Formats: sequence, C-alpha cells, structure tokens
Amino acid sequence: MYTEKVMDHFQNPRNVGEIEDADGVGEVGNVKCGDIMRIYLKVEDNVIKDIKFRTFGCGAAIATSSVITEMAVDKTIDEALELTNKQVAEELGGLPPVKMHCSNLAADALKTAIEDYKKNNK
Amino acid sequence: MYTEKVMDHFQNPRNVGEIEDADGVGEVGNVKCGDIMRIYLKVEDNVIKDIKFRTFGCGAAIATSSVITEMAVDKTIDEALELTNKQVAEELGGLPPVKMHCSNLAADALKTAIEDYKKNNK
Amino acid sequence: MKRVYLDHAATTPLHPSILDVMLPFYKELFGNPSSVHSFGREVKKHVDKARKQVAESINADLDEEIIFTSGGTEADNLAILGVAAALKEKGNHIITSSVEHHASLDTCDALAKEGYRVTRLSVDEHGVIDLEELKSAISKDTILITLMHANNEVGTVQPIEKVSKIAKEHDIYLHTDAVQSFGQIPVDVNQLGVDLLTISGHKIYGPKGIGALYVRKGTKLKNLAHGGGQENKIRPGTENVAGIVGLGKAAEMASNSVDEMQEVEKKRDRLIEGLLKMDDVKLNGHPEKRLPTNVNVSIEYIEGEALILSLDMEGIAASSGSACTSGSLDPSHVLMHMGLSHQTAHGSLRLTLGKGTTDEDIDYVLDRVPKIVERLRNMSPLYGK
Amino acid sequence: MKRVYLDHAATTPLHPSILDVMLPFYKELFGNPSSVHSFGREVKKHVDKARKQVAESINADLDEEIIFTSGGTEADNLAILGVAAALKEKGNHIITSSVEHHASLDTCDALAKEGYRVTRLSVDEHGVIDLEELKSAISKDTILITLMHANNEVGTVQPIEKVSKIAKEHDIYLHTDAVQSFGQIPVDVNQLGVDLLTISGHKIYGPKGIGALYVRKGTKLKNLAHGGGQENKIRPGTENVAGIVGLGKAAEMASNSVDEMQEVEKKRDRLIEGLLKMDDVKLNGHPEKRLPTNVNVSIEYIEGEALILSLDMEGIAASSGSACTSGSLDPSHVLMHMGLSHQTAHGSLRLTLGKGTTDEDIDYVLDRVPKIVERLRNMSPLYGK
Ligand SMILES: Cc1ncc(COP(=O)(O)O)c(C=O)c1O
Ligand SMILES: Cc1ncc(COP(=O)(O)O)c(C=O)c1O
Ligand code: FES
Ligand code: FES
Repeated sequence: MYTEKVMDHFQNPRNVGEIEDADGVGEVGNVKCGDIMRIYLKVEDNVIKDIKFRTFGCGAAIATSSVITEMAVDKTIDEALELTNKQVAEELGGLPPVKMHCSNLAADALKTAIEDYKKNNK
Repeated sequence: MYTEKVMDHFQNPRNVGEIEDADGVGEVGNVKCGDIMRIYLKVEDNVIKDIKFRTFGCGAAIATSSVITEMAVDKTIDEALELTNKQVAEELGGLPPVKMHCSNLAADALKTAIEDYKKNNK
Repeated sequence: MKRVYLDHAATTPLHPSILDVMLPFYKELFGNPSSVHSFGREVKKHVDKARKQVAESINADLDEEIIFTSGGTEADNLAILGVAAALKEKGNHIITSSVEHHASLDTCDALAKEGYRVTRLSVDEHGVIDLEELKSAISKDTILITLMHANNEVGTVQPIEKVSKIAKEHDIYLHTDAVQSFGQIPVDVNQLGVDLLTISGHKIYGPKGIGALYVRKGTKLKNLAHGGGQENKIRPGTENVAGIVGLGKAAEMASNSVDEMQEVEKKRDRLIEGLLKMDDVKLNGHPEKRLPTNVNVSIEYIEGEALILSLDMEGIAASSGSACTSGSLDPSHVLMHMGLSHQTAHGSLRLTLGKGTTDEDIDYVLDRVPKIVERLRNMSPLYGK
Repeated sequence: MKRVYLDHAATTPLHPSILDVMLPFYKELFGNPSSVHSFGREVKKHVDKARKQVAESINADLDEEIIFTSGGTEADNLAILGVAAALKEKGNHIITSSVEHHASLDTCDALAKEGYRVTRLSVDEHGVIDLEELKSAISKDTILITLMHANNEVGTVQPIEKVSKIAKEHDIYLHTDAVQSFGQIPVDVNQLGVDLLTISGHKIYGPKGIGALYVRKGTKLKNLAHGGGQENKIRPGTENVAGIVGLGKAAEMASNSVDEMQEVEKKRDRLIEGLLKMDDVKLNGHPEKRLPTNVNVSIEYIEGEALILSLDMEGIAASSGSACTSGSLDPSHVLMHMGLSHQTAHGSLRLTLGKGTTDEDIDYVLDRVPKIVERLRNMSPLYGK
C-alpha cells in the first residue's frame, strides 16, 4: 500500500521534536480524519535553518511531515512557501489515493508556521 | 436418489412387453411430465395370471411399472384394484418426493387395465 | 468400471495447476485482503493479480472493470437487477431471449413481477434469435438487452456483435452471459461490444462458487448487497481469496484454449456422426454456430432420465432436457422454444466434451448408447407401433 | 522475524484438517451436486452431510433449516432483505442496534432509503443495548429485530435470549449475526430463541467465501437472487462444494471449541492486564460479557494506523478502529456509539487471539507494544503538553 520511501520516513522520521525558542510555529488539524500536525521553525536571514515536527496521524501523515521537513530545510521562506502537496507526495514516490489528503496536512502546517514567523517579525 | 430396489427394477424390469391376446389393456398418461404407461392383463377366474407393461418415463416410472406387475400377478382383480400408490412406493423402499407422482401412473394404469377387462367381460 | 465424464457443461474438473495456485491461500496466505498489516497486504496483491488475469483474458481495458462474485448466477443477477435498479428512472423495459439460462430467465421474470416490461425474443429451430425482432422490440423505455453468448443446452452461439451494434445505436446497455462460451470460442468484451459480461469459474476448469461480472467503466450499476467496501462497493463481503486466485488462473488458461478446442471439436463431430447413425435421432441446435464441446440429440420414443440413468450404470455421465430430470412439468424451455414437441424434447441427450475427453471415450459411448437406446425403446409404448 | 497473528476477528487461518476434507472436492469429487449421474450424486451426499453438520453444530431441528451462502455478509443481507420483502404487507419497521457490523448496518440503511422505518438502538458505555429501549421501540409495524450476538470490534455479547422473549411476545422475527460468537461461546438456535442466524466460515478456521443462514422452519423469507433450484430455491447457483464441506467440518469443530476457548481467555486476560499497565490506556467493551478472544484498548495521544503499521513492522498483525484505516471521516461507529471521543476512538487497538496463540506470543506483544507506543507518543503533538 505504501511505497518503501513512505515506510522509511514513517519508521525513521527525520526532524521529530520541538524547537524551544522557535521563530514560528504552525499547527493544523485535518477535518477529514481528525489528525493534528505541528511544525516548528528556526529562521535566519529568511532561510529555514532548523525545522521540527510533531504529528498525530496515520503512516502517510507521519511520512509527509518527515519528508517536508527535509524538503524545507535550507530553503528561503519564499521558496518553502511554494512547496505543494503534489511535490510532497511525489518526493515519497506517491501515496495511495485515499491518503492524498494527508499530504495537505504537511504543506498546510509548514505554511502556517511560516505565516506565524512572518507575523512575529513584522 | 433412488433406492437399490428402484434401481434393480429399473435395470432389470420384470414383465416388460405386450400380451398379444390380452383380456384387458390400460394406458394412462401422466400430465405432470408427459410419460405414458400401458399395462396388459391376462385374467383367469378373476385372477391375474399374466401381466406385462410398456413405459415411457423416468427411472421411477419404469421401476414402479415393474414392481406393480409383480405385486398384481396372482391376485384377484378385486385385490389388485386395492393396490395403492403408497404401497407401490413402499414396496420399492420409498421414492424421492418429486417422484411420488410416478407411482400414481402405475396404479392408474393397472386400474385402467382392470376396468378394460371388466368392460370386455360384461 | 470405465467412467466417461461427458457433462462438462454442468461442471468441469478442476485443473491440477489451478489447485496448485489456490493451495497457498488455504495455508500460509490466509490473511484478509482488507487488513492493513502484512498478512492482509500480501494476499491483496494476489487478488489484484487475479483481477488483472481475468481482465486480460477477456480483453477488458481496466482491471477495475472486473467484479468478483460467488458464481455465474450471482453475476447474472447483479447485471440484470443492478442495471434495472440503476436505470429505473430512465425506463422499465428489458429485452432478453426465451432460451436464457435460469439465472437470467428467472431474474427477468422477477423483474416482470415487479412491473418491468420484459420482451423474450423467440428463436428459430436452431436456437438463434432474430435481429429484426430485436430491432422492433426496442422502445424508448428499453434500458437493457441481456442475451447469452452461447446456450448451455444446445451450444448455439448468438450473434452478440450484431446485437451490440443495434444496442449502441439506441444507447442501450448490453449484457451477455458468457459462462458457456468462455474458454471455447473467443470472448473479447471489446470485440463483442458488451457493457456487462458474466463468467463462472467451474465451467472453465476452475473452482465452483466463484465467478465474475465484467462492468465496462461508466456503466451504471446498483449494488444488490450491502456491507464492506469490497469489490468497489458493488459486491461486499470478505473475498473468497482462493476462489478468486483460482479464477484468475482459470481465466488465463481459458483464453489460451482456442487451439485445444479444435481438437475437441473433431471428437464432437465424430460423436455426433455416430449418434446420428441410429434411427429417429436428430441433432438439436445449430449445425455450425455451436460450441465445440456440445452434442445434443433427441432420441425418439424414449425418455431422458431413464437414458441418463442407464448411461450412468455404464459409467457415462450425461444430461438431458427431460421434464423428469427437472421435476417440473415441461421439458427444457430451450428445446420447446426451438419448436420440438414435448415428447421429442423429453428424449433429449446432452453430451458435453472436455479437454480431457479421449477418442476411446467417444468409442465407448458410441458402443453403449445404441444398446441402451434399443433396450429402452423395447420398453416404450411409443416404439414400433 | 517472529510473526504473531492477533487479528482472528478479521479472519482465521484454515485448520489443516478442514483443508483435508475439502481437497477431494478439488480433485476426483468434482461433480455438480445437481447432476443426476453418479458424479453428481456422490457429491450431493457430501453437501447433505455438511448441512447436517452445520445444523447439529447450532442445534437446529432440521437440516433443511440451513441455507448456504457466499459468506456472512450475504447471509445478513438475505436475512434482513429477505424478511423485509416477505413481510412487507405486514409492516415496515425494523429494529437493530447502532453497533452492528456493516453487513447489517448498511443493509438496514438501504431499507431505510427504500422507505422502511429503522430504529437503531443505542448502547451503553460497554456496548450493550437497553432492553427497555427495545421494548418501547416495538410497534405493531415491527417485522424484524436484527441484533448481533457478539460485536466484532469490542467483543461485547448482547442479551439475545432476553431479546428473544420480547420478540416472541410480540410475534416479531429475530435475526442474530453470530459470525463472531460462533466457536467462542455457545451458539444454540433454540436456546437463543432466534428465527434466523448468520455464520461465516472464515471466522471459525474454515474457508473464506462460504457462510450459512439458519432459517427456522416456517419463517417467511424471500429469495434475493433468481435461478436454479439450489438451497431450497432461496439461494440459487452451483454450490461452492469444497467451501460447503469445509464449513461443515469447521462448524462441527467450532461447536466443540468451548473448552479450548477457556485457555484462550486466560491468555486474553493476561494480555489485557499487561496493556493496561501503560499510562492512559483503557479497555473498550464489556469487562465480563465479552468474547474470550477479544482485546480492545484505547491508547491516548496516538493514532491507530500508525500503531498498526509499527506493530506490523515487528511482525504483529492487529487492527484498529481508527478513521485513518477506514478511509472514512469518522473512526469506528462502534466506539463512537459507546461514547468514546473522536480522538480516543482514533487510538484504538484491537488484538484478537486464536486457538493457536501462545504464551510466548503474548509475551512478545507485551514487550513490543509499550516501546512502540512510547515512540509514537513522542512524535505526537497531543502528548506531554
Ligand atoms: C449459461 C449459464 N449461465 C449461468 C450459469 C450459472 O453459473 P453458476 O453455476 O456459477 O452459478 C450457468 C451454469 O450453471 C450457465 O450454463
Ligand atoms: C459480525 C460480523 N458479521 C458479518 C461479517 C461478514 O462476514 P463475511 O466476511 O463472511 O462476509 C463479519 C466479518 O467480516 C463480522 O465480523
Ligand atoms: S415419469 Fe416423469 S418424473 Fe417419473
Ligand atoms: S492522517 Fe488520517 S488518513 Fe492520514
């Protein structure tokens, strides 16, 4: 059902945890199945220097959280804002159709965290 | 489906054939499935001395024809008239429910043959 | 005692290599394909593979066009009742033939009782429908034509491709019951031009209790049963995994059988020829447009069940359209609709050959049948008058 | 890797001695039981024997009260739709519970859409219905009460005998789905006092794709499918002979399993005890009136599918009522109706033991689950706040 890459990220998720003095934090909930994802950012010179996540959700939710942190790190916040669900799913080698909505969660959480950072630094 | 006795009478039917100068002949058709049975009698002193049959019908029809000839021979015509379907079926060790009507055929054919004899000898 | 099985239209023996592919699913691969864990996932893969095998064997465009059912009967019911329910706003008229298998015939009868209008096309002496009659039966209320590909009793093949052209012109769904034809003559859903097509495992050397309905993508079909999400929500219930895997293999083998069937056909012709040497015996069904395995003759003056039983005692398995075998009032509706008299239909004998039928089997049958027929005729009040 | 199968409520492995009795029907005994000849008759005998085995295993008075179906789902559909159709002149009200299996739940929903009135009884925190609520739901239109014997998710056993008394007083048919209870606790149609009862092969170490509906003599039931005269004309189609024979044997074994189940129950209790040692873990279902094989716990702060996948990677097969495993919006309707919050229901874990479950299996699970739970909790935004 899941690709090897999904299972790898599920089993060995990168960047799990919190950042104590985060510059931005975003939390989103998934109406579809009730999952929750939170992303923490550390930003320097508009570049994401550190990123961590916590997720309550299925294997796909955990894997997409993990992979989006890898994709976002070292990107400028503008670049990071352009990451799409589709890219996340593709990076994982695809997701089962019923699980496509889980990748929304990751992209949305990242976006929310970046917006939080922007608000804090207005 | 059929008892051994049915199969024996089907395979080795007794008294198959015709009696050229029969004293009575009865032919009946079975509305239920279109079979035909004909019984020939030779009667002496009101006793059935010889009896033969021809049947177009299923295994049960042939077996009941055969067994009823055995049951009727050497009986007086009054005794023979008392033979019932039930007795015929019992003599064969029973018949499957869907085949009970076949035993009617035999008893009816015998009855018709006896009536024919009576008419001829009025 | 020699035993010769010539009732392959009733059921076929399971091919040993089909049993081989089924066995793992009765042993270590016992998981439920709906389960998330590996016991389930590994089984799911094999169900998917079987679906692909079936799809390819009938040249379906998509695997998901295959719905597994518990057999041909259920597939016919699902096709006919499912379309009727899905299109009941569109119309209430269904066209079928008078020589369908009971799985379709009785289902159409049930719809007729519910208020649907059902036209049962007549057939000619060979069992073929009339395309002109079909055309004139079509009305704006017609939602479905259901017509068997080949007949189970007399083996007559219907002109499905031509029916399909007519159905398409009028935008009417076409279902065909290919239970008997599949594995004997080419069955290609696109060439036939059908929207729905029924197959059954146990007629193609596969297991009993499994079948499939092909449903062309986009065809409106209502599920009859309710429950889990299996089979695209069209047919719920835990999958008969071993059966499905067996059907997959059987379908693959069936679609590769056309050559083998030419050999069978030669034996069939020899059998027909031999039987017709007896007096007052006549071939039922079409002389050419018939299945390569089917022999059906009427033998005058005798009754079918008695014949079947007598053959059985010689080890020969056959069947008959006699009323006495069915327990119903009338002999085979198929033979009656082909214009046979009640009595002639009563004395019909169906011998259906299989891949394993040998020339010796044919010789044996041709030796025994005339003797049995003579014996029964000598018992018959109809003979020799 | 060690593999521990604890999903016996999803499906059970086929017992080797059941496969043994099935195999001849995939080999030499391949005849169609409807055939008149010996190939058919010898098979028919075994179908009859299996019917007797099933009848005796549930203490039915007559063999003919058993109708073979393609599984539990079909049997539930047949019972509910069949009674509804047969009694539609009498009334249009059906009573069921809110925690039924989808095979009943969705079937009742379908009837509701057709205009039947359906009452879905609520359950208490343990999943048990309320007899007073049942009584007050009954009206003169009520034609059927359908209530599962034991629940597939939480193992809660319903008071069917008491329901039967109420049903009898009002002359209402009672159907129970005994798919999960059969083979685990006594299932006796006369003691339970039911008119219809569903069983399924693959939950009792028998094959998938076969089940049976018990129909008490005299019960009015309309067939759903049309075709041949098989199964007393209630369920047409060539019989899945191997499946039927397998079900016969499985039913016989199931009715003799009560002792074995006491051993299973001990292991279950040890498993429950071990799991409850973790923080924020709670048992779902009834503390006593539960199946001897069922463990269902809610583990706070984590989600079920992630848990199942993690367990799977350790070789442990389990299931969950999480929304994420079902692809639907809500977690298990059973857990929700028992009053669990969305989140708590989301983190449910079902482990169902089988006859082959060992003490080592339990030890292994009790070693792994806490580690996995800790790992997932550390990933969870809900934990430790
Ligand atoms: C033409 C035809 N349709 C349907 C069926 C029913 O299939 P099944 O026996 O799998 O229910 C049969 C065989 O019995 C058949 O010959
Ligand atoms: C309580 C209950 N009823 C019905 C069913 C359906 O049975 P089957 O899987 O044989 O269709 C199941 C199992 O899936 C079940 O647990
Ligand atoms: S003679 Fe027709 S059923 Fe017996
Ligand atoms: S988080 Fe619920 S399905 Fe992925």
